[in-house]
Amino acid sequence: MSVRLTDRTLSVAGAMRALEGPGLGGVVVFAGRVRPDRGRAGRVFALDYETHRAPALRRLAAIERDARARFGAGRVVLWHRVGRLKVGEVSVVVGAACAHRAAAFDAARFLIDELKASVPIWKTERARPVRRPRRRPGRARARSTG
Amino acid sequence: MSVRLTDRTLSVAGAMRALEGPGLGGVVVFAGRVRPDRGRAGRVFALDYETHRAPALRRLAAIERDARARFGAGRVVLWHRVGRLKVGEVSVVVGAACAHRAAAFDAARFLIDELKASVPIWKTERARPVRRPRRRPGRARARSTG
Amino acid sequence: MTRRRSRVVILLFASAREALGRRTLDWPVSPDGVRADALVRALARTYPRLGLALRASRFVHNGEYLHDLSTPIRPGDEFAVHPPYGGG
Amino acid sequence: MTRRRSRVVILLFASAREALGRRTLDWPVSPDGVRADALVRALARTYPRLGLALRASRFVHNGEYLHDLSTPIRPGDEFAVHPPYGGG
Repeated sequence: MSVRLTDRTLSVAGAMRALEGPGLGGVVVFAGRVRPDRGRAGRVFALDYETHRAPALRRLAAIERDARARFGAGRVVLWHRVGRLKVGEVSVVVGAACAHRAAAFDAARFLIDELKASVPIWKTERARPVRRPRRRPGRARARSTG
Repeated sequence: MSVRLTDRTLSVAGAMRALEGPGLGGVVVFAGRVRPDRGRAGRVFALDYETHRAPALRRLAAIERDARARFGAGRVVLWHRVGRLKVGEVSVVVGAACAHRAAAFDAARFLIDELKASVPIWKTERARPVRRPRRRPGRARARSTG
Repeated sequence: MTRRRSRVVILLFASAREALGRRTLDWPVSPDGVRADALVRALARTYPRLGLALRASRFVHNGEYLHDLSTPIRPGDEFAVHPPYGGG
Repeated sequence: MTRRRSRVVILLFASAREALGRRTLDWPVSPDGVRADALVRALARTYPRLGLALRASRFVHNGEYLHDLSTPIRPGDEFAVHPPYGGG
């Protein structure tokens, strides 16, 4: 399925299969992984993703339609995982298959930007306090995936 | 290996594994497939890829270094297949893993653009003559992958 | 179901859920309903910890984004509080 | 190996290979070598079908791109004809 919200592992290989189609010479896939950032509460070891499912699926389907119309994408994947994800796990896979590479890059970029801006999905950081080393203080980094 | 010229099937899943690394939250992969275009000699059913191996590998390694330096890519994949590829098969997989998605997109775009422009790889179309239908003449299309 | 017919189901996500420590609220309304802006004000009055999240949020009424805060919210409706999104 | 020591190995790719129907040529040169531009002119004279590909190509001398066509090409060297690239 091209639009998916699931608590199961996302497969990039599966996304590639979903992006096969006659005449689609350029395929671009973006995958986002959970990063071990340092937030206010310490070192992040997991992110809890939640969603408001029905509006989220409708919004994902609308983004897919837009990508097909604006970039001529013949196949689109918009998959997001929900639930608890450990550092290193894949939280999101989006992809577009087009005749040519420029359109595929633009479409994939559009998919992830729109997903992040407009789909009701939230993450909450799960962190462990970090003891600051005395000699080599770490730089604080609080950004999250992608 | 991050740079590869091979006559064996390219695995996008393998590329994803090669692009894992601590703190790399954004991964972008581009895959190019052989398209059934219509060339001067008819409908393309395969492409024969050839390379001048030693200079090609040196150039690929230089592109990888550039991508790491310019976009902060922590992992890079630059894989190209050679030999005869049938329509639908993957001819090239490039990818970049960065902390954030914008850099990963820019890096992946850079990788494929540089590869196409500057790496000694060539393709020759293998085509079958097409009988033109009397009522619905097809539009000629002669572009190739990506 | 009888109980829900005289109430609005409030759905809380992310910072709104964390502020209250729960995902849903059953909010009593009169049979004629209540304007969305009045509902939001009443929520903020009753749960001051929710104030910050409510000010930053969009609202979703029966699955549709709410653009007009004078819309009546009626018994049995679903009213969701959407803090800024953070997918990806 | 003795034979290669008095010759340059010419590598042909893509349109250059197709024009001649072969991948390599052994090209005799004097022990002092020959300038790259003279070699290219001699190739075009001997194989007129190669002319178009030679005009569109870059040349690679012992694995390095050739920027100066006055460079001497000596016996035992490799001289590759690179038509425009088409990877991807």
